[in-house]
Amino acid sequence: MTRQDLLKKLGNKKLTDMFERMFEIRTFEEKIQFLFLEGKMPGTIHQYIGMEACAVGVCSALKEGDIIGSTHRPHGHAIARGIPSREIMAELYGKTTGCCKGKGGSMHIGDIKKGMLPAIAIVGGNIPVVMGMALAFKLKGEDRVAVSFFGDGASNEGAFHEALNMASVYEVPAVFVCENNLYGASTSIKKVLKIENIADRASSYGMQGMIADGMDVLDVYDKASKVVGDARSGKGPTLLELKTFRYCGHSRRDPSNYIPKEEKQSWKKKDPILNFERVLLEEKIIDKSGIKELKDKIDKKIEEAIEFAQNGPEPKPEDTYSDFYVNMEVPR
Amino acid sequence: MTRQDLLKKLGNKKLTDMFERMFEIRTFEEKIQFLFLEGKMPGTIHQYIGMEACAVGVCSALKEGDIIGSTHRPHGHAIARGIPSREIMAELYGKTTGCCKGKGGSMHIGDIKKGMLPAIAIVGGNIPVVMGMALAFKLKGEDRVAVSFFGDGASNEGAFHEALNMASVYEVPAVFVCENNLYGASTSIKKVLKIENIADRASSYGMQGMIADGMDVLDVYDKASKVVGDARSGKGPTLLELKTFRYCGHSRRDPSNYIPKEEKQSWKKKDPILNFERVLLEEKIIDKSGIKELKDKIDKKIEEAIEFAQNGPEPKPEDTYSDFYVNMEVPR
Amino acid sequence: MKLTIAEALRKAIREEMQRDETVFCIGEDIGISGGFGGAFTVTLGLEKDFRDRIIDTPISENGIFGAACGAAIMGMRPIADVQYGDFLLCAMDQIINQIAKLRYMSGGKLKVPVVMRAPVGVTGRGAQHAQCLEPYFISCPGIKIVAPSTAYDAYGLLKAAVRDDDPVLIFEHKLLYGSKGARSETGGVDASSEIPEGDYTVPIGRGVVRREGEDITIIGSLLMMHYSLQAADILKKEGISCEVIDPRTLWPLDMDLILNSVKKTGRVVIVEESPKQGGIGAEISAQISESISDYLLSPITRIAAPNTPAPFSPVMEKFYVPQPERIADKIRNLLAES
Amino acid sequence: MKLTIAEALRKAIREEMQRDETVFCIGEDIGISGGFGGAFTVTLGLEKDFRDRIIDTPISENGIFGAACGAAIMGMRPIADVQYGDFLLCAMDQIINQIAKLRYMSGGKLKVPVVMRAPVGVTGRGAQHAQCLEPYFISCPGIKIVAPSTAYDAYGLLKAAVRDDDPVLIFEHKLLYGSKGARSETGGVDASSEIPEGDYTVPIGRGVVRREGEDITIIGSLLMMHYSLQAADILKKEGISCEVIDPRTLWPLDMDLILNSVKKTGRVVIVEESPKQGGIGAEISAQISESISDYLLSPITRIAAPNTPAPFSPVMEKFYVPQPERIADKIRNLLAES
Ligand SMILES: Cc1ncc(C[n+]2csc(CCOP(=O)(O)OP(=O)(O)O)c2C)c(N)n1
Ligand SMILES: Cc1ncc(C[n+]2csc(CCOP(=O)(O)OP(=O)(O)O)c2C)c(N)n1
Ligand SMILES: [Mg+2]
Ligand SMILES: [Mg+2]
Repeated sequence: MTRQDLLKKLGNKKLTDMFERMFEIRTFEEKIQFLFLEGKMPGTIHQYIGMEACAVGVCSALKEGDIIGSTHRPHGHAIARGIPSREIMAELYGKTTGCCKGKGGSMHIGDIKKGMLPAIAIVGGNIPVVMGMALAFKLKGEDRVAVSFFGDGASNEGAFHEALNMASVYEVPAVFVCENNLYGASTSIKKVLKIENIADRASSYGMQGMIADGMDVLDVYDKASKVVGDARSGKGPTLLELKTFRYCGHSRRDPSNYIPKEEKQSWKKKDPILNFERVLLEEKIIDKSGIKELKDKIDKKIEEAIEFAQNGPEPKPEDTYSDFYVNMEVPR
Repeated sequence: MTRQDLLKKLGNKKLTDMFERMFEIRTFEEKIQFLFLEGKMPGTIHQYIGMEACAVGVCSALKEGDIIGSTHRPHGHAIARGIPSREIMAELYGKTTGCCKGKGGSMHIGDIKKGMLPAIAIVGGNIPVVMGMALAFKLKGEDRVAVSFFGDGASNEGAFHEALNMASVYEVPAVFVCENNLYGASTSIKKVLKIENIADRASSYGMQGMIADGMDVLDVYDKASKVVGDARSGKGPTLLELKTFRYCGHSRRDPSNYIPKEEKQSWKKKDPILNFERVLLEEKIIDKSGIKELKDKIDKKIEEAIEFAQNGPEPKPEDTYSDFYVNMEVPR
Repeated sequence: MKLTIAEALRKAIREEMQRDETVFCIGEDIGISGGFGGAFTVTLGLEKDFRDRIIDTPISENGIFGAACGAAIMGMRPIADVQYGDFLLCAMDQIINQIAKLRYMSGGKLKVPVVMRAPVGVTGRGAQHAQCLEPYFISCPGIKIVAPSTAYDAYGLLKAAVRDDDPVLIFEHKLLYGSKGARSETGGVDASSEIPEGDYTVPIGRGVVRREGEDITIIGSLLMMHYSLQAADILKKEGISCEVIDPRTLWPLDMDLILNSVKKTGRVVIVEESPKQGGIGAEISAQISESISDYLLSPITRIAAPNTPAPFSPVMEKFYVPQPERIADKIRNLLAES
Repeated sequence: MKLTIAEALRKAIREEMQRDETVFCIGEDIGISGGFGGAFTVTLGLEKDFRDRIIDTPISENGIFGAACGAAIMGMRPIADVQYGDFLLCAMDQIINQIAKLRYMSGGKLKVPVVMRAPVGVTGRGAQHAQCLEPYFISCPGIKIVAPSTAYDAYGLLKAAVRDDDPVLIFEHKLLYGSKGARSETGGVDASSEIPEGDYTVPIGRGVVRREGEDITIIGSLLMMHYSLQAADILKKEGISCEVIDPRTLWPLDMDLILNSVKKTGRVVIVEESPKQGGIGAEISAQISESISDYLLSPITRIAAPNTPAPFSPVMEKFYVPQPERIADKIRNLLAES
């Protein structure tokens, strides 16, 4: 689809919503980075800064009943899928008001009722599960699509291989979204992969492969719409690779010294939010004051989320024993 | 290489040796099938009848220090690699004279000193191990090649994926031989694989892929020589697919009713032993009486192997405690 | 109707699939026409009635259990199986990191009603097709584990498992299936039962006293339950009265039943087919110690396989697996010593 | 020279690699310049001296342990690691079906001298980065398991493991590493030691008495060893004298040391960070029962985590992991009761 057609198809409301979501992710991540470094936040965090176009582009192509699976780096996916920031924030603080009641934490953000499996922090681990969700949709004849997000690194796990092959064999309504940010933790994909495009691995499974520019939310949306549509209409699953980059470290206080400065700089020039803002302004979909308003709104929203999280109730120690077996006490 | 060049390169001695090995495998398998069905043999067996050209073609391309890894279906590989039939037979009978002293059994045939890792009966399980062996050769700068045999079914295991990718990344001297006999147990590959050629999966790893006619020992030898040579000379690993077929059931008393009769018949027309015999006769590499002599020799050899196995000493019950930790007793 | 375990499981699966459209089977070689019905004939022929719900898979155990996990979360009731329990080790990530934990991680917002089936037992195939995997899984919170030793229990536990909202792992024993034809096993023990008309379940979490006795309690599951009964027979002739308990559910254990029996007899041996180290016997022993050590007249005793892999040769294998005579011997000694 | 565990391991690895050309490290992110040196800095900088023998891998745990297995059989001495112990579950097939069994299956014709390293501990990351995997592996014949709680032992056990001809699994504790900078851990406990000049090993299979005492024996590894000492400190003020044992090797257990201590004190508690079900405490308890139940003045007692996955929230996590106060409480009660 041409850029103009795409903009028309999406319409002003949806386009500004997408921008808002991307900005919300960025703001959320920047705030918690600060809180984390200040020592106010327990646990560890993996952040999504720089990759916002991926989650928002894909999730904007989904419908209500669809479901996504995510990874150790789930904040962006969760916000894009519509889990309220404050519930995510409260989860990071381990509060009962968190989306997993404090049982999950940063790496397990999700809410099945809102279309997101609790994130699975085992690299590659969500891929077979999402394939199984899509299998359920197919068996039940439901009009739903399942989407698995995972990284370049995950594509070297056996779980990736087994799940994609099965998905293809059963022709389930799934999309496998590989966010290729060029690094798995500190390891450049060049060290661990001898091919250029992970999407090419689709051919091993007789599956459709596709590549989108993960820094361009419109391109991501365009390709995702196509392949989600294919899944929905029974044309089978796709491996969709998004070429992207994370600006932040891999986790916690990682300064990512293993990434050359020039590489970082060159990617920052393609910043997905700045670029999308420029498009929106150029196309007069929103004006400067509209942008400012929107950003202020998000800033306030995240501040409120922090307050909500910090003031939220702590679980009781004995809550450790709840939310376990459905119909049985924890054996002591 | 043309057929004529190939025959010349191999020479009469090696060609008859190859035929002899193939015939030894066939005879061995037919005899134990009988013994097994008579109830004289413990355990379970997976047989290699019909696939003889694969093991012999590949192993004829190896040198002394090279090593092979095998599967639940290892008898053919073991004979082709040069483990004496009688030691294999004795192992099937669980005798101390077996190649694993009765500790292994049919599914774990091997002898590291003779260039064969004890077979690994976990489908796909030997592939990472063989990759590691090749890694050792590379680290040590040894002039050795490691070869993994596995089936079409194994190519759907995560272990296949992880091992082939690592092998390619490290450019280890390995060859991954996929014996595609069209079925994994009772399951046709058409049900579990949406691509025609498993060799095409090599492209996912930036690896060389190659296909040979697994019913034609000369073609197998030709391709295997090429890719073993590549491995040896530092050109990296290859995924070599052999198109083949097993005449027998998957295991034990399996009548393989899941395979259409016509399919069986059409493959039997390509019998690797009959065809190779015809070539040898046509090319006057051996005459009819030579063939007869050789077959009689093998018949006798296998009869002797059976005798050797049946009369061999049983382990003592307490031998259960030996061959375990290198430097420690079994804790009781 | 007298059925073997393989037949009882098949009947139970068939009925559950009829009763509930969300039940489906997923595994290797389970529904191929002209094939095996899984490694031990349990699903044989079911594909004729439920073509879409008997799902043959590639050889991809981690994929299979992941598929079951995801489908269960989305409202299906999968029955996933491996051909031999040993292959569960290929799927540990999905089983232990995902299936067992996802409900808890979600704060109770989802459930994962997966049924997992795995044949165990040391049966003439060498070290990689011989493991009794129970010890690995009783260390895993979040999974319920059952182990039927009779066809009656197999039917009832399978149904209970399918209807349970938590993940349930069923260990079945190769020598107890009573599989027939090309898939029959040498050394098999008759575990068939009269299966009553109509539907029933065997409750998860409840053991059963297989034989009442006074002098000592023997605890054993699966094949070891049968061998324990045989040992009890031997000892009966010598005037020793054994109570035999079949835990049936391995986790959570029915400790009330066990403790009451041991309180009564004052002595207990736990029989295991797996190596002694870190087995279920250890857990049962520790729980007995904690609760009723005052009642004990002799040390809690475990009879198990040696702490090695399973050897292939029949001679060594017979030594490896606790035999009825060995169980009887040990009990004789225990009673003589104290 | 006073070193943290991370530093002591690094020094030991460096020296072993210098001593023996067949030693190499294989794992994720272990030798990237500008990177982490593995998840907890253990291999930091080693790639500068041993470029070919610090092998960074794809994220492929089953592949990593398979590679280590094959290389070991061919005469190398691999040190393979996972970033968190939880990921061992992705490699169970290679570890349990292959590494642990291949020598036995071969009839003793080969050896598999693999060293495996895995960080454990419940440390603020939620259920999938929190498991203490020890319980899964003590059920596996063929592997030796060590668990250093001090830098002194870490150095000595690592060296012993590299030189051992059998597979050795080393569990290390995230809160004991003393990792620095970006990889430091909140809640860490000082486990650093004075490391003497020159080479030494700590023998595999030998535990150590960390503190002598009369009234009760406390057994604990890794972090639980430190918490046990803290509990002993608390109780000392109340006139209760605790003997604290650090098994150091989890399999095979140094039962002589344990039994002698329990014979002396007559009482024992075993402290575990993993859920109680099927843990090492069960095995130790069962062995004590079998051997010296006559000496016991009170029931063998396990203090462990609840039988659930690890919760994320710090409040629940603190409740989940046995704290020194909880250990002391339990001991107080035990002594009061009997
Ligand atoms: C099975 C497993 N192995 C290793 C890890 C540790 N780990 C966490 S994130 C990560 C890198 C993942 O890289 P990639 O898949 O590219 O995702 P990204 O972090 O780049 O988003 C690693 C190695 C893990 N969580 N799970
Ligand atoms: C991990 C694992 N899963 C399943 C099995 C059971 N099994 C043994 S052989 C086999 C089929 C293997 O097919 P393929 O790889 O094509 O080899 P073939 O038997 O055709 O030689 C299966 C499913 C196994 N041994 N290991
Ligand atoms: Mg990445
Ligand atoms: Mg095959």
